Amino acid sequence: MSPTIRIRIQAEVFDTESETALLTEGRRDVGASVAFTGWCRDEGGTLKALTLEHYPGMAEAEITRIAEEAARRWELSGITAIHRHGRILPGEKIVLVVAAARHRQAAFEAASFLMDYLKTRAPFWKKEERIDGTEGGWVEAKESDDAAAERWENGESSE
Amino acid sequence: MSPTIRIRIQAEVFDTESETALLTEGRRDVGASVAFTGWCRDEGGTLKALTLEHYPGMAEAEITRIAEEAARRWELSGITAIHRHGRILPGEKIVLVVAAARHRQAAFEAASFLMDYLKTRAPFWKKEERIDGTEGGWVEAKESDDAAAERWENGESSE
Amino acid sequence: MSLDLRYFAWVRERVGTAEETVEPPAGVTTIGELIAWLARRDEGYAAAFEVPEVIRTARDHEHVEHDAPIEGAREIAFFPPMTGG
Amino acid sequence: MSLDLRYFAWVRERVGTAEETVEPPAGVTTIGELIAWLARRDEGYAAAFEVPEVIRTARDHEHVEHDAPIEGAREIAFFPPMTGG
Repeated sequence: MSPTIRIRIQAEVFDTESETALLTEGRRDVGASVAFTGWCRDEGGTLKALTLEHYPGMAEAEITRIAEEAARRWELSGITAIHRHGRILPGEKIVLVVAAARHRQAAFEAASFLMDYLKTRAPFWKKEERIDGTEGGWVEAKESDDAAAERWENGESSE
Repeated sequence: MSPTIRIRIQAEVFDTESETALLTEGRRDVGASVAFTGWCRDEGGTLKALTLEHYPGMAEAEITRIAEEAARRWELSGITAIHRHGRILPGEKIVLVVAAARHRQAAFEAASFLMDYLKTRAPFWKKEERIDGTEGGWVEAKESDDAAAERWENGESSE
Repeated sequence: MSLDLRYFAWVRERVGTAEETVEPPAGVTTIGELIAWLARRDEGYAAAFEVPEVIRTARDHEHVEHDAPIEGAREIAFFPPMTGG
Repeated sequence: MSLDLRYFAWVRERVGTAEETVEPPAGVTTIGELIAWLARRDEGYAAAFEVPEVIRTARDHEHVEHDAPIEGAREIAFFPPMTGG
């Protein structure tokens, strides 16, 4: 059975419990699920809000491609990715990835893989508003994120 | 600030969303949380139920020691582990681990580490009931679980 | 050939528009050539495409390199490195 | 010396009790010696401790090896390899 793939881009917040249930309910072959949530930090009290811009159409398509690649690499029951856009305050959720599988290693690795690629390939851009009213500007891409994505290219996997 | 450590052994089911909220609410420095859930599989339709026996007192103490070790190895905001005991049916949850951190790699690795050690060191034992009425007996420990735990002993970590 | 263009984040802000339809001259066959042609339009475009190497591009919702052809494309997008997640 | 013993999973089933208090003789100073002494009690204990190497042991809620001393212990537990999670 090919895995369920669920991708959504939305302004609204999401619920981890119900999204996980959508991957596991009615199934008796899921042994493990890993839910990753990315949260908006306040950067030591300096950040007032983030605004997330995205490329509608391509965002869904690109995340779907990454999820399909994860489904090829690991034996998964299902995988979900939800990414918010619009204005997001510190302490709020930004992104959710859930991977469900028979075995925990596949669930952990697929969720980690999806996040690493989502960071570097999904067309989203963060702009900061500072507490002090100054223009925070566009967040710059981090080399550490590129490095995190690249580690999967050498076939690093314990499977 | 030292991380919050929350360990519970209980018969009741648990809610991932509210357990994660307990680690993140009121904090603005959490950038990532990883929630691992272990589910009871039906083993191809052959399993009727699992009964989980545990060693009260030691179970909490041992998981706390593992969580404290995770908190020493990674920069965490908090870590939660909840393990059920008693009779559990296919499709039900058995165990939850949530790790919250500034950065996603720490959250992924700490949750994975905690699960690997919990599997091999936490005093729980599974007994199976088969659908066909035969005695399934005690589940045997898997060498793959020992191997998963051992990989952390060589200091494997991307941090 | 008529081509829809999309701009995001600071590329959008510098160019001054989120989307437009253009008719590049016949000599413009790759995305890299399209960038060079756009950069000559005015100061905003020049600022957006000042360092072409940092500009990421997509053709019909798929990441492509600057040497990708524009022939047959419906929509080309220009944006900085992604910072989602 | 009076010592509380706990048994879990199939060790408990074979021994036939979940807990008991024993008074091992003076020559029994390690957990390994305690296992050998218990194995001689009856068939159930003999079956539980038939292959001592597979038995995991804890002293006052902490994993220990069979060469750990029993001196000063409050509670010693015997069980098969863990299968939680």
